[in-house]
Amino acid sequence: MKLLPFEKPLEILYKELERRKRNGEDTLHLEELIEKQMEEIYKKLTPFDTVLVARHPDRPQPQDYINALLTDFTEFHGDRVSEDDPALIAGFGFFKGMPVFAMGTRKGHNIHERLKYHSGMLSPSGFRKAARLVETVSHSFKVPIISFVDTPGAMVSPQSEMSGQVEAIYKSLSALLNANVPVISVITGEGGGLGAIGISTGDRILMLTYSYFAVVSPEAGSAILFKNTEAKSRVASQLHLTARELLSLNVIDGIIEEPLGGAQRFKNAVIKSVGDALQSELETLLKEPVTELKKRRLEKYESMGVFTK
Amino acid sequence: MKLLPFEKPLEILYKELERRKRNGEDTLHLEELIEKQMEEIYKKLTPFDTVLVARHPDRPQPQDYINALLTDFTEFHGDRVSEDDPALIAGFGFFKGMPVFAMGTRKGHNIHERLKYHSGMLSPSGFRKAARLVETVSHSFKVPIISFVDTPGAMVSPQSEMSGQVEAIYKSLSALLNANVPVISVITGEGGGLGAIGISTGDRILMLTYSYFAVVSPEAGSAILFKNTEAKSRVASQLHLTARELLSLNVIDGIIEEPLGGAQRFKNAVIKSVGDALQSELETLLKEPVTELKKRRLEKYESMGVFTK
Amino acid sequence: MNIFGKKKKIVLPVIQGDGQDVKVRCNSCGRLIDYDTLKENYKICPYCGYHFRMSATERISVLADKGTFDELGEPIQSVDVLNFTDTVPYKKRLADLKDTVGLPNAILAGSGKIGGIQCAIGVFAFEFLNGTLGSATGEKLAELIRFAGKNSLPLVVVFSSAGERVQEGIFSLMQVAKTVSALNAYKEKEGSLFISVLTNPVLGGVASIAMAGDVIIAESGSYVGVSGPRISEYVMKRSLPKEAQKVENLMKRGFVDIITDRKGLKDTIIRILKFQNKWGKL
Amino acid sequence: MNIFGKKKKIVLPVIQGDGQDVKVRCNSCGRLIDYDTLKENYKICPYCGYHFRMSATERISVLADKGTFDELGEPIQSVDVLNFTDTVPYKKRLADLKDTVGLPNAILAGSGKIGGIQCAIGVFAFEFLNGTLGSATGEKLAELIRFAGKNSLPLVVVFSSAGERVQEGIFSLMQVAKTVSALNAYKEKEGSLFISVLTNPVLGGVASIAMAGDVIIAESGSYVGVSGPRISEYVMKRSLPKEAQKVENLMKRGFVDIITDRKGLKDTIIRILKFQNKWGKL
Ligand SMILES: [Zn+2]
Ligand SMILES: [Zn+2]
Repeated sequence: MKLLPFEKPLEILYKELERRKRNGEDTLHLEELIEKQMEEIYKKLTPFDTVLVARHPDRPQPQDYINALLTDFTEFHGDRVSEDDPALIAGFGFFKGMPVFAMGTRKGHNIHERLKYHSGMLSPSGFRKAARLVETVSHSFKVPIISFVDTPGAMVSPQSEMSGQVEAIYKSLSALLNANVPVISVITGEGGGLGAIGISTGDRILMLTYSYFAVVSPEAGSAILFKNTEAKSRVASQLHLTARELLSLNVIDGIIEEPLGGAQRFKNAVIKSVGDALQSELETLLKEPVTELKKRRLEKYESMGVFTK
Repeated sequence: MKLLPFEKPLEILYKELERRKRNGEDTLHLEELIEKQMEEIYKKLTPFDTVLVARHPDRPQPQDYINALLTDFTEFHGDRVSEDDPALIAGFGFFKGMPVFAMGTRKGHNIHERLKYHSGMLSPSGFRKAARLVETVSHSFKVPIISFVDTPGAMVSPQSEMSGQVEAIYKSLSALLNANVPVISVITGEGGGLGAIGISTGDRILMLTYSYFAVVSPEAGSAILFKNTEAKSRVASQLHLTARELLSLNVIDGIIEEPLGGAQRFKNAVIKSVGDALQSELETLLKEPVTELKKRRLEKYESMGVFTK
Repeated sequence: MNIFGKKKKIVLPVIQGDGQDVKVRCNSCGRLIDYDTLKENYKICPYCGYHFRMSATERISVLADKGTFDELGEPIQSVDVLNFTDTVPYKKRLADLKDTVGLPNAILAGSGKIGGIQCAIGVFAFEFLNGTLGSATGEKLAELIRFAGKNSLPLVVVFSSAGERVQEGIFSLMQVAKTVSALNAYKEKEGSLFISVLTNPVLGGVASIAMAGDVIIAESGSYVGVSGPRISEYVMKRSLPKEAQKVENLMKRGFVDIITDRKGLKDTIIRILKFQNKWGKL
Repeated sequence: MNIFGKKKKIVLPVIQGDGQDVKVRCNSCGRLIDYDTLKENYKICPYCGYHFRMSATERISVLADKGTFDELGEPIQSVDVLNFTDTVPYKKRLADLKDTVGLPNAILAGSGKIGGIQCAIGVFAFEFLNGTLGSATGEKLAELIRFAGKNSLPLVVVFSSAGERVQEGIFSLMQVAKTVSALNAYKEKEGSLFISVLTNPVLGGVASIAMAGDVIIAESGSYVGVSGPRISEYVMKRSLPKEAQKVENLMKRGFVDIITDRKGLKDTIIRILKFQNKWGKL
């Protein structure tokens, strides 16, 4: 497992643990020590540290949640105009026996996958696929929508600009706001800017403990404000991008707790927690008539923001 | 003026007319003779001859009607996903003072224009532009739609197939059927197959005397049925593709008469006739509530066809 | 666009073996296949996976739950309205087809269950003039669509067609408008679900109708597009590379939701039907 | 994405001449232009056609019929909700702007006539933090959209913005959802008409909002896209060719209805408004 910079103190302990295991020595005490140390570290994470955890390549990614939580998952393809964006996985499956539509950014756990999926950055065809399917779900399938988000942001390239990236984001965002079904999104890792809001807008936004959701990445924010990326840590703190801060700002609706150490170390436990959270939210949302749900969804977004008269 | 094969008898007369004009000789009698001869020829046109007239490069084309009949015409561009197809001209203008939306195939009067506009064959982006604008007109502008059709058919190329030609035709056809405004189409020259129906479906289909409207061009029909194009004339007759035949089959709603000799010889007169016909149809259509209009439009199409139980 | 004269490809190349054995030769790998084996194998060549064409009744028998398919309404017969003659009078073609194919037009339409779920089901009959869209076929398809709407049923149509039927001229073309109009009305209803299944080939206006699917499933290796090779060659003055119409490529270009081989088709459709919540409700 | 520090490009490079003459140097051709001439010429360089940036009030004065523009509702002030400090505290930036620009946020919104037709009119103020989308700006835009819907008015918005406002963090991003939600409601109404005007530049979420236009008009030579050059360079690790965001190219790609220079803008908008039949009627 790749250790993050702030996890450095664990390196020597992990090595010792490996040595003892190799030699068949007792490891119980050492494991306890490691756990304690890890808890100490994770209790003191800065916002920028959290960003680094959110980006850890071994964290479960949307496709992992979809595969683990849904049965009979069937992927649907294409935007019906130009392309099938592999960076967006989208389709139907049964969640605890109930049909649902699920979509999520494919990020990739290794360099090969990351190249193939553009590290989870959607192209216009990805947002258009989302928009098309959300409309079909809303009109024809009438099942809840679950969106798993882990993206550094929307794709930026000459090709994506010329193919109408800003327009495609509008389409996807608009379709989600208009959906006549419950929409839950879970930010499992990175929630970067327009790329994230384009596919995460719904009745409930949940975040994992070590995910982030921000108008820009700390590096991009630093680039904008300071013309270099060195202030990224400071910007990360000022952006209020952690789940806890965003919950206290009433921007998100709930936090799915990760154990200290992060989802990259406790994959199955975290996937289970996400499943439990989704089930509980769905039960609540399904009690309400969809018209009421939609009305409150729109009210929520129309009331977002802080200003004075 | 390019003479069509069956106009050959006129050639010598035209030459003599030119000579006399050059020499300042009297031409009155000769002109009368030419007119008579032309009337004789045009009274006996076969369906395939009519196809040839419909294709005459000097006939007024949709862009000519739009420019002549509309004031303040303002072209709108683009399908909002990929391209602006120059083969479809589309926009708003005032027709006899009333705002209308007009679209039409650009065919081109010379080889340079024909290449640029694909001889009036729409690409998927053309049909998508039509669909998008028809929806915008129907929802936002609430003005009548006038569609001028002169196309040998929809574009067929590897590029157009891969860009979803059949899907785009569906979109355009569907949008016209759904339009909450009056829709009149005028087939001014060629009305070829899917390419024509994709943009001509509406409350009224009018045809010029020397236009045609067919499931396939006579040549393509011959290729399909006889594996060569030599039976084109025979197929043209069997297809019942002339305005008069189609009116008697109740497929179209009216004929705009061209003088014997064709629109290529009487441009201004024919353009005026088209304007008069449009005005009269519009006056009728605008008297009815749009819901009633649309209901009857759908009934008309849902009752098309001949079969027995 | 219908392509006659290609009968060899449509009708199975049957080779009579010794006694009652019937064997057919695979169009793709050339091996001899026992006909019963082939039929049990969804008419997929057991050696190379080539998908033989299926008749409409064969399609229904593998798609609808056993004994559940009921044909819809009265039979509607094609008519030679234009008095058309190509190499053979159209009237004679129709009369012959009545005897050989036993269908009144190029679609089999009715209600039936798929995986226990009641559906409106339509299947194009390629064996009837290459599945081309005559007035009777268009009317029957429109009737099916209206039936689906009236009874709040999912609509499943298996397409295979060479496109418009030239012998019915403009009336064939008008069937495209007719069915799209019926589809518009169907699609306006909350909870309507049109599952479009593309098999080899779907061309012309029928392909446009098929692309209206809320969900588009394609049988692997099928070709879908504006027109078949001969007509493309005429229009383009050069041949259209087949790749451009292959569903595997159309999926990359965003036009197909799911590709499956024939064996997986029914299960895929059942799953999609089960993904739907009860009609109009949540 | 807002790009500070580029003030030179935003504020006119004013050169004080002898006496009361004021001259400015053209950003493009470098020639000296009499300021009064420039103003009368829609701030277009009379020598090379370069479009100088206009302030929101200048925009209103050339867009709305004289004396018809009424600002909408109470002024809404931006707030430093995240206690943000970049090179300067955000609080101080806001206080300074109140003095220098005289606007409470980055949009001027109200009702007014254009060519005699009553409209809901919004104009982004690039001079206010590069027209970035803070909470107050988003709320004012949403208020305008709701006002247009309630009063059945066409909605005309002139966009110029560097995108989201980083100093308001997630609240800035949420304004995109807020305004799109308001636009969805507006667009549901029969006869609603949103005319979106793109001027140089429109970036980020504001560009997404702008692309919701039923009609999209662009001022020639403008740039529209996801992010400005600096941020693109950071994300892509290489520069984004400016051509990719040029409206002339975006029109070829199908995303812009009409391109006009600034002088033709008002006439174009008037024509479009007149092309509309009376709201909701035919
Ligand atoms: Zn084989
Ligand atoms: Zn200059």
